[in-house]
Amino acid sequence: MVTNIGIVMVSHSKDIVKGINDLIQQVAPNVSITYAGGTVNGDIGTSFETVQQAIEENTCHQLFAFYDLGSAKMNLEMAAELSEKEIEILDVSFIEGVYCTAALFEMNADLTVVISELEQLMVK
Amino acid sequence: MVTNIGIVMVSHSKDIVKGINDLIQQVAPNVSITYAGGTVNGDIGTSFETVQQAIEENTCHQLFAFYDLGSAKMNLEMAAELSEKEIEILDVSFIEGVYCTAALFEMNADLTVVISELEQLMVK
Amino acid sequence: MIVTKDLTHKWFTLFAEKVIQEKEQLSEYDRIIGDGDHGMNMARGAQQLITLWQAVPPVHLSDVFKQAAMKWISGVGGASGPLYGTAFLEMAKAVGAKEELSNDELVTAVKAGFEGIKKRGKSDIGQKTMLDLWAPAVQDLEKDELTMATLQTALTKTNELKATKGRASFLGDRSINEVDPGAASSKLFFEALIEAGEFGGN
Amino acid sequence: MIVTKDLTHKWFTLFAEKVIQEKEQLSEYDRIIGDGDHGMNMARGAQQLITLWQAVPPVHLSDVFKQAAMKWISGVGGASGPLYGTAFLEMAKAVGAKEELSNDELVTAVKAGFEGIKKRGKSDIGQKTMLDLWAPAVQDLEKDELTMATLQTALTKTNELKATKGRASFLGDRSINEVDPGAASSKLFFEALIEAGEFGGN
Ligand SMILES: Nc1ncnc2c1ncn2[C@@H]1O[C@H](COP(=O)(O)OP(=O)(O)O)[C@@H](O)[C@H]1O
Ligand SMILES: Nc1ncnc2c1ncn2[C@@H]1O[C@H](COP(=O)(O)OP(=O)(O)O)[C@@H](O)[C@H]1O
Ligand SMILES: [Mg+2]
Ligand SMILES: [Mg+2]
Ligand SMILES: [Mg+2]
Ligand SMILES: [Mg+2]
Repeated sequence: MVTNIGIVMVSHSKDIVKGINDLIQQVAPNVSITYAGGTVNGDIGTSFETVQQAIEENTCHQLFAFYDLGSAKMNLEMAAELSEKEIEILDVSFIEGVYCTAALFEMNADLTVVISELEQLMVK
Repeated sequence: MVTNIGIVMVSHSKDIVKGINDLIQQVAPNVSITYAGGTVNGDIGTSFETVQQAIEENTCHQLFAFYDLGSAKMNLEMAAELSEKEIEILDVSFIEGVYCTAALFEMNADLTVVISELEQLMVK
Repeated sequence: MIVTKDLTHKWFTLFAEKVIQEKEQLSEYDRIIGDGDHGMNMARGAQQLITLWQAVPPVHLSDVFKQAAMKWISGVGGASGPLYGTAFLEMAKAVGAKEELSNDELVTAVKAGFEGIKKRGKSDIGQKTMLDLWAPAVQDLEKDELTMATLQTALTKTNELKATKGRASFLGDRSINEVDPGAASSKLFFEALIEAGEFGGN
Repeated sequence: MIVTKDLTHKWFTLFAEKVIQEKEQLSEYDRIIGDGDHGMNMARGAQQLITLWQAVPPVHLSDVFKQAAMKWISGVGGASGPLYGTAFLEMAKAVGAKEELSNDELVTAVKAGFEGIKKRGKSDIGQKTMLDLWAPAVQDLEKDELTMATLQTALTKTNELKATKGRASFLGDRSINEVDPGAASSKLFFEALIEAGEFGGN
């Protein structure tokens, strides 16, 4: 059984999140993962709307959210405030944090384990 | 003036490195950045040959090298051993480490500054 | 000074026009200590706001703030989007249903915007951000004035700071003596208020 | 036992065939504690090696190791590529220009491979990796023997370990009682040696 917590990724680049998604689909095919990357036009940047969409499209009510740079976090926070969902924004290294979380969620690991692993990846 | 140290990125995904490159071109257009991502067929994985190519194609002799997951590091190390170039492989968080290094190299910051910043991003 | 919907509309329209006019310069500042997109980001929001108001001008005083907030939040793909967006939203909330603001009420609104940026950015004055323009502007407004000299001095002082928030913080000491793009665009915001309003009166 | 080029060629050919045959199973193990590609990765190198040798069989004893090393290093897109690649390369170096190996020389070569994996992986036995198959195999070979029982026991013991290297280490305790895919493929490597050689003789 897989955890009922989903993963949301927000990046400045559509390619970065697509690539991370490809990477973690291999280790966590059963985890609900959604993402937003780039501006609405596909340029480098973030867009509040696509972040909101990634949050709402995720099939889970509880979400762990990851971002690459600070301005992505601000959009995440705004979207989180406006959403009904329970969203935890994690200030961990982006790729490594998502990868580790996805692998552990797939295994339905204890939340305390996931959190203690993530604590070691706090770099922001 | 920009530093004479180049940046090499190695990822399991061609999209991840393309996206990071787009992101850092904005902050470091004058730094020599090369990258390898995915297997030769474009699948998820790393390829020794493309890593070697990224190293040799970089116009700098001295390189800071970054990777996403451990197996990318092994290919990097092998390629580094076989290369004439001076290559420093950094066990830092991937996107954040590359971003910070590129921004500082663009500014021709002191190497000691770059290294002390990177020390705070050691997560591997 | 009495702040009406028309004055506020003029204020934000002037701001948007200034941003579009200074787009290149703002991006150039950002090229030095950031990623070079601040002008483009801000001009995107500004253009959308102007386009909206050409079609449908704001009806109520709070519409000006709300509509600007929406355009910045959804149209601007950088840190400045959520930051200005939150500021304008907090200003709209402070204004509420009022159709006119006394000077005190204007101060309250601008302060709410300032607090919104702090909250959204987890930042404070002294970190070489837009906040370092907002704080002296609030101080001036509290005395029912706002001068170009204050804004110019604030920007000069901000230049001397070391960035510890946002992208520029990656540069550490290297950010000293460079212009913070967000401070520069906030200067335009308060210049627009000076031009739209009349200070020193009552 | 005397290890000739032909025996070694047979050993590596059997290994490659076994890998291709067990491809699905190896990936299945990896699906549980890794990313599910170990069989595919290994089979890629194996297939390239077989194809090469169908066209041009190895001439010298060291060619077997060298050519296998090259295929693993360049053909296998996972951690197992540089790891087995380095092992085979170190074995080639240990063999040098020799065209026959005594048992002692075989032990030296396999040990060199083992050390190569340790160096490349910055790893050691007890971390639930391929090394936990290589170490008992070396111990057996030192007594001029190598049995299926040893390999089976080694794999069983490896299952009980907690992964602390490679991808599986992300799982911590969850990796316990799962099969490490690299240990499983290394079991095939030594099974192939058993089948190709004759142990207990001299
Ligand atoms: N945490 C923060 N608090 C306050 N202001 C900030 C913060 N982060 C960035 N800024 C402001 O935003 C400006 C950069 O905006 P912009 O270039 O549009 O965004 P980005 O950095 O995402 O490209 C900075 O010059 C600074 O004034
Ligand atoms: N640092 C290491 N030292 C020794 N063996 C390792 C190390 N990292 C991984 N391995 C071995 O490699 C195997 C995984 O190989 P593979 O799936 O092909 O690579 P990847 O993990 O890159 O997908 C593991 O089962 C383990 O036996
Ligand atoms: Mg910018
Ligand atoms: Mg930007
Ligand atoms: Mg694998
Ligand atoms: Mg893999």
